[in-house]
Amino acid sequence: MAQMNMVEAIRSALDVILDKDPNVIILGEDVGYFGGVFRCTDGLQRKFGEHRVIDAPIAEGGIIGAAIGMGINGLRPVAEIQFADYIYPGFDQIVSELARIRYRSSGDFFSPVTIRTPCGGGIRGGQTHSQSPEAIFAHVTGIRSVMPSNPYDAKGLLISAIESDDPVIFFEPKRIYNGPFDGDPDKPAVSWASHPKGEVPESYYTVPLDRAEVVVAGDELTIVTYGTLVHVAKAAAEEVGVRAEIIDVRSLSPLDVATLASSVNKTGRCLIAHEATRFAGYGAELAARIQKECFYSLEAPISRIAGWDTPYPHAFEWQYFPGKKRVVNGIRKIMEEG
Amino acid sequence: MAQMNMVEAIRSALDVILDKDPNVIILGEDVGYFGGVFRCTDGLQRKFGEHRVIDAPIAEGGIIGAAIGMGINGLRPVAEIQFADYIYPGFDQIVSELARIRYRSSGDFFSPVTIRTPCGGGIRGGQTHSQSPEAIFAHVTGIRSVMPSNPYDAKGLLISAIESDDPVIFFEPKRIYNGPFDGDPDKPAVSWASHPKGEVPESYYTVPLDRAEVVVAGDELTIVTYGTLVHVAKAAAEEVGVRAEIIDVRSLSPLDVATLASSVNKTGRCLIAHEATRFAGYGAELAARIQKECFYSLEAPISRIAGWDTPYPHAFEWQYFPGKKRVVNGIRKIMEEG
Amino acid sequence: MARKSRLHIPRPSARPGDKPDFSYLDLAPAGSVDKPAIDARTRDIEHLSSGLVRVLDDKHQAVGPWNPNIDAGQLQIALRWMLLNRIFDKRMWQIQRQGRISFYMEAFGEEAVSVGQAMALRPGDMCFPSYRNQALFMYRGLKLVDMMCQCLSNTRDMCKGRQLPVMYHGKAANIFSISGNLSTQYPHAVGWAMASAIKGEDHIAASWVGDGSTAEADFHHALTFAAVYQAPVILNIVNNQWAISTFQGFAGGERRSFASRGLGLGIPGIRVDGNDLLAIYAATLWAADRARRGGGPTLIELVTYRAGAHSTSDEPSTYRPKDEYKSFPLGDPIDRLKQHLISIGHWSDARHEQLEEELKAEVLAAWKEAQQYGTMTEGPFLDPASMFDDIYAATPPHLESQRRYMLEIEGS
Amino acid sequence: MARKSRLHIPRPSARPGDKPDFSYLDLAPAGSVDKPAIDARTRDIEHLSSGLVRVLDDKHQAVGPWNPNIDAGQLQIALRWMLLNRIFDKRMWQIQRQGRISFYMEAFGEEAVSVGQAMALRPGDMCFPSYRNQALFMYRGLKLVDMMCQCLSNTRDMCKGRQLPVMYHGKAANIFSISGNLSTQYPHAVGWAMASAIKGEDHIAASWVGDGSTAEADFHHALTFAAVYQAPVILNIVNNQWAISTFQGFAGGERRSFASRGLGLGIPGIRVDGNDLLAIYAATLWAADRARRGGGPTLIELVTYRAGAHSTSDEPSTYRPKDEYKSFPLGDPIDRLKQHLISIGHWSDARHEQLEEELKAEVLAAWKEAQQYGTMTEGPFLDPASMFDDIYAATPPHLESQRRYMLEIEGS
Ligand SMILES: Cc1ncc(C[n+]2csc(CCOP(=O)(O)OP(=O)(O)O)c2C)c(N)n1
Ligand SMILES: Cc1ncc(C[n+]2csc(CCOP(=O)(O)OP(=O)(O)O)c2C)c(N)n1
Ligand SMILES: [Mg+2]
Ligand SMILES: [Mg+2]
Repeated sequence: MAQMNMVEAIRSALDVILDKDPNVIILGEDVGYFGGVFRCTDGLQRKFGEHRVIDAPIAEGGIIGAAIGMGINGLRPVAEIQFADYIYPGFDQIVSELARIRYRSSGDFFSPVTIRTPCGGGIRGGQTHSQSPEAIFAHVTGIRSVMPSNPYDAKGLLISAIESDDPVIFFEPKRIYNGPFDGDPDKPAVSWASHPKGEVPESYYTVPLDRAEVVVAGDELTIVTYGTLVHVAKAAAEEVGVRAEIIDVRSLSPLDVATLASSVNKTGRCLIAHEATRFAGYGAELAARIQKECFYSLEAPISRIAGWDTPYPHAFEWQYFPGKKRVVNGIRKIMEEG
Repeated sequence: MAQMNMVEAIRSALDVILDKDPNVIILGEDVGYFGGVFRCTDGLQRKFGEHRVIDAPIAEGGIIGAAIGMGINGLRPVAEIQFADYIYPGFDQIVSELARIRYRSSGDFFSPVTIRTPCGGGIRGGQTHSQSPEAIFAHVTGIRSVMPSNPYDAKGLLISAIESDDPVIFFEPKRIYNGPFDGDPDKPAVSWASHPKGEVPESYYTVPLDRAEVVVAGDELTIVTYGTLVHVAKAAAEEVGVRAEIIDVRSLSPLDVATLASSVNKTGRCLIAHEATRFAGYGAELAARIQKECFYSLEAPISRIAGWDTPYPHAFEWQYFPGKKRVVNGIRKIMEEG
Repeated sequence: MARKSRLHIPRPSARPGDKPDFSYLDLAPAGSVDKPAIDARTRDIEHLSSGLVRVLDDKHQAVGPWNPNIDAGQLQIALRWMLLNRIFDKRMWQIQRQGRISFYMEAFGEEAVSVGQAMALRPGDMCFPSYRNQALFMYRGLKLVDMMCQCLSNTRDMCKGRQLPVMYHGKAANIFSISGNLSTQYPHAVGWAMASAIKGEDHIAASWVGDGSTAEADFHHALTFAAVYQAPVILNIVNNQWAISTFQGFAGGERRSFASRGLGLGIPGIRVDGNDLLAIYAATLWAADRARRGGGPTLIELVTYRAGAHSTSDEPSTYRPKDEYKSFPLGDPIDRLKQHLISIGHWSDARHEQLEEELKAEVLAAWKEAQQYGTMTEGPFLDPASMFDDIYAATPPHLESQRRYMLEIEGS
Repeated sequence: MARKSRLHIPRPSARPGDKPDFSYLDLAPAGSVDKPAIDARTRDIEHLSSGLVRVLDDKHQAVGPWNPNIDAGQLQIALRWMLLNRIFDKRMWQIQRQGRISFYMEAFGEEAVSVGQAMALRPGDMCFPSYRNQALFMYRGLKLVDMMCQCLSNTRDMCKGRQLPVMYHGKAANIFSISGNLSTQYPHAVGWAMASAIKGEDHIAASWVGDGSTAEADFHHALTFAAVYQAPVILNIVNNQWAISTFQGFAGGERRSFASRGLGLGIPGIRVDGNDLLAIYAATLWAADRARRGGGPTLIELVTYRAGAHSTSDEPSTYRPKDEYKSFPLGDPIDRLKQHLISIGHWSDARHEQLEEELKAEVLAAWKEAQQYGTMTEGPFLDPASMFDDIYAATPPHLESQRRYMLEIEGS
């Protein structure tokens, strides 16, 4: 086992799979010689050659379109979109093609593309380097959406994603690339070395694509969350001193409803937390589904803590980010209700 | 007052506004000489000239991008996207530009583009001419999303949309262009002449962009719906014989929460119905919000009736479409619960 | 507005009621364009994009450097496929008019494109077609009955009822699934070709879009990626002058040929008489050789005319002169090949008529068989439960439960 | 894989440690390109896209038909703006390194582009810039202090703290708001120009993208719409050889010039020495006249070099030779104009130094003032409640209630 941060874990996953399967290739802006603006592909072109780790023109639609064609020809492309904010030029190829090829050809054709993309704010990126657009992908049937919250899961889920014959959008919460983050920007940075999931095997392993994980067991409240907010939720629950069960959804679509429902049926209270904007966000599906499954166990309305329904402002990053204060407040309110 | 179907009402809205405001122009594929594949712009180029009703290259991204530029230069462009299924190539311009210009320039610039696009199935269009992608637009802050369910609203809402300084995505449920449709494809077609909202003033009027409408008053159950499903819900409620309050959301974003909440607080039961796929669909936001607002009044879990989480199959249109049977079933179940 | 608009609005040369006018088309006599070596530098062959490669002259003789010298037997086969395409289309159109399929699109007037290009490609080459390439499927071995079953969405539909009619695919035939979304197949072809090159194989890819579709983003993506990586791909633009109701000027065709769209990226373009089977075959073979030997992509513009309606939902007489196609200076592709074969003594009107009868019978027989697998109104029907398959490699729980619920409801 | 990949992968001429090699750049002596009439037919001026319009020769003399014969006073002013741009950039870069702004992007080596083009446009013409056009804003009257306040996201920030540093806009200056998303401004410029034509006005639009950004879909959309409607627009490609870590070959620049990208649509292209202020001015004026008189769009490629890092987040020595820019054959734009002015007797090293000192003082004064309106750590601060404004024309109830809740939480 080694200590890895999320960037290293992702790089290790790519390294392992490039080595294992000669059909895996990487395609993206600055991913080759340079190794990616977040260094996730650093060294891979040197190791596997410029025909397997390929620098691409700046055209997200073209990257995804070409990757689809490669997939149809037997390769297993991993496309990097430099920021999730820049995935929209490829939206048509994802929705109209990638997600539909297997269906419309009755399984005769498919293209197992994985799209990796860093998402989320907290790095002073302003409104065009901070978005979390997972909800709009979760609504698209035929693709999987995944977002890990730690190095161990990142590597295992990414290998599963690449090996899956389904297309996967793999969101990487960039705020926690280098360390878990509890939502307080004034605290000194914490490294993954201090976190059990910073222990990552160097070799091949997988984490299943359709299982949420109970990261903290509890019985007074269920907090359903994913990505950076997993860490914020933990800190907030500790601060309040509530015995919260914290669930990391991990695979946003398809969703592991059973794990969520059994927890909420046990605790009777449910708080949902994510960084994306709230209105018609992914938390809406979680709330809608959980109230349906757990109606008779619920002692209080399900609450959502989310980014405000505004763009992500450069100056007000920490007022925008649903940090510990907001989650603490949400927990207190929900514990008082009912 | 005149009898109009929805196509005529939309055309009348465009006619009135082209006449009233010289800055309004129409841009889209086949909208000019030909008058649009659904005839919504028929005759308008003849009347207003080819410099105001403009045929466009087949590039949805270009149409929206150019419309934005026109809007910045003081025009009030109405862009037509031939089918909502083909709006995705323009998604980046909508999300990254249209929705953000006012915000990022602190109000110094804005572009009041209205994007009209026919959505929904039921016309044997198969998986690429039947989609209802409203949820992904509702999630995007900075734009309004609207979907009328009848000719009167269509005209009044469209004029409001065009006059609004906010960008608006205006979804037109094409199954009800020619008549209300209760979800039973075997029944003879019904025309708008038989419907009170088929009465449409020929001159200028508006319907506000932020008000849901109670289309049927009731006290046993609230059905929250929009578009084609408004008519299906009415028929289903009649068939079951339940005193349902039926609410046509109309303006999906921003949402008129008060109208919904006060109804559900009164009835204690809520069924949500839409044609789009369910998972992370617009109904999720409705359910999440209503359970929060009305938790203590709810006697049964909120249910969603929606399109299956599949593409819209050509052969199984009527098994896919959430028709009367499914809504009836949903009503019966929800009335038995609690 | 106070002042007069100065915006340029493209106008077609003729509208309903006007006399057709094709004077805007740059023509050139057969044999007038040279045929460069396949390793010629792009800069030296730019003129191919503004000329017009033609082999069949006005007297139906095959002339000039692009004459592929195919033997008559092969030409008869080509004629047969083109004729089959046309007869198939006419029948399916009729069937749609009778309400027995929901929709149809024909290749009327453009049959030489798919047939000529199919002949020039190898079976291992991968095709990414548009919706007017039905003859590609026929040539590559799809059975008529299977194509009809697709249009019927019946129990033998290769698409299991999921796609509109004509949205075929052929896994064994190496033809990709047709999309309802214009141009999306273009970057797929480039990506496929890139993969072929990465694997060190010598298969190439080919794709087709219409003139109107060149305005879409994916056209640009495909050209850019093809140029950057010198992908072994043939990118075809079928310029049939119309995109539903808008003429090719609305796709930017008023000033330069579509074949020249890639020049700025260093992609050679060839403008070809799209109703001349011999020219199409020769140009495609040239581009295929070039790609196979590492010479990179070629853009081919096929100048033709959409003689029919855009689709069964369209009525072209509302936006263009009714019989405009009869004035099209490049004639009819079937007629031209027929006259050529007659002129070289390998065909006759009688044999043509006989072939027509044979093909009609073949199509009719296929139609009879197809109906046995179900029609829109008569069984056997596809199982609606299959609607939930093939969305993911394995059907996830939420779709299984929706399937169960659907069956329950439908059964009730 | 068994066989060897045959895919072409573009390779820059030099990597770290290698000797810089610009032999790939097609150069041409100053004065060697003719200057056609503005109403010349596109077909007759295609050669402008592969030549290189240069006015300043190796001896710093202004020569040839494109010599705009600007008087020395104006050139001194141009030099002043370029120098201001560079000094401003250096200062802001330093300030970012000190952690006092979050991010910065400089125009180092490309200053002639914005200044030369700004000079050739009229105030009523609308600009749609990229993030390296800061001198456009300066030239059109934005105050340095306001630009700095934007970078500081402080109480006087024109963007109210919403945008990354350098994402300026200028309503009164007729400069559109910069987007983080590459190329999206290109179709806006075309649409704006179309509207100008529709209104019968003679204002034109101009937009800028980098070499790398030409691969994006919006580049294609813009060119297509500009060509179809003959929009009065100047579309500029600033080819500074690099797009973050990838050289211009990854945007398809290995075979043809970027200026030739529009030829296939009939859009004339001019390839211009991007470090030659006089050539830039002359070419832009030519294109502007052409557009204003109804001649339609022009594509201008400005051949220059990104002498600095991509942004403060970048370290170019990891992917290209460290001092590559010193070998760039077109030199440094400021130095070249300076030498020209000296050679014609209207400038001196002493005056240059003096100007530098003046501008440094001006920038420093602006920085001192800017900080008074707040920094990242010191107040006064913008009111976070303003975060909910300007999303819609009027703030809707759900945002008002989120605003209230935010204030409550932040106050707690
Ligand atoms: C993305 C997208 N936009 C619009 C349409 C609607 N549409 C279908 S065919 C067509 C015209 C295409 O014209 P062209 O490319 O010239 O092909 P042709 O029909 O002439 O073969 C249009 C606009 C579509 N299918 N997909
Ligand atoms: C749509 C989009 N994709 C990717 C990026 C990330 N990005 C920012 S600048 C840049 C390079 C642009 O290069 P070029 O167009 O040559 O402009 P230059 O920086 O050289 O001026 C990239 C890839 C982005 N901002 N937007
Ligand atoms: Mg066409
Ligand atoms: Mg660049």
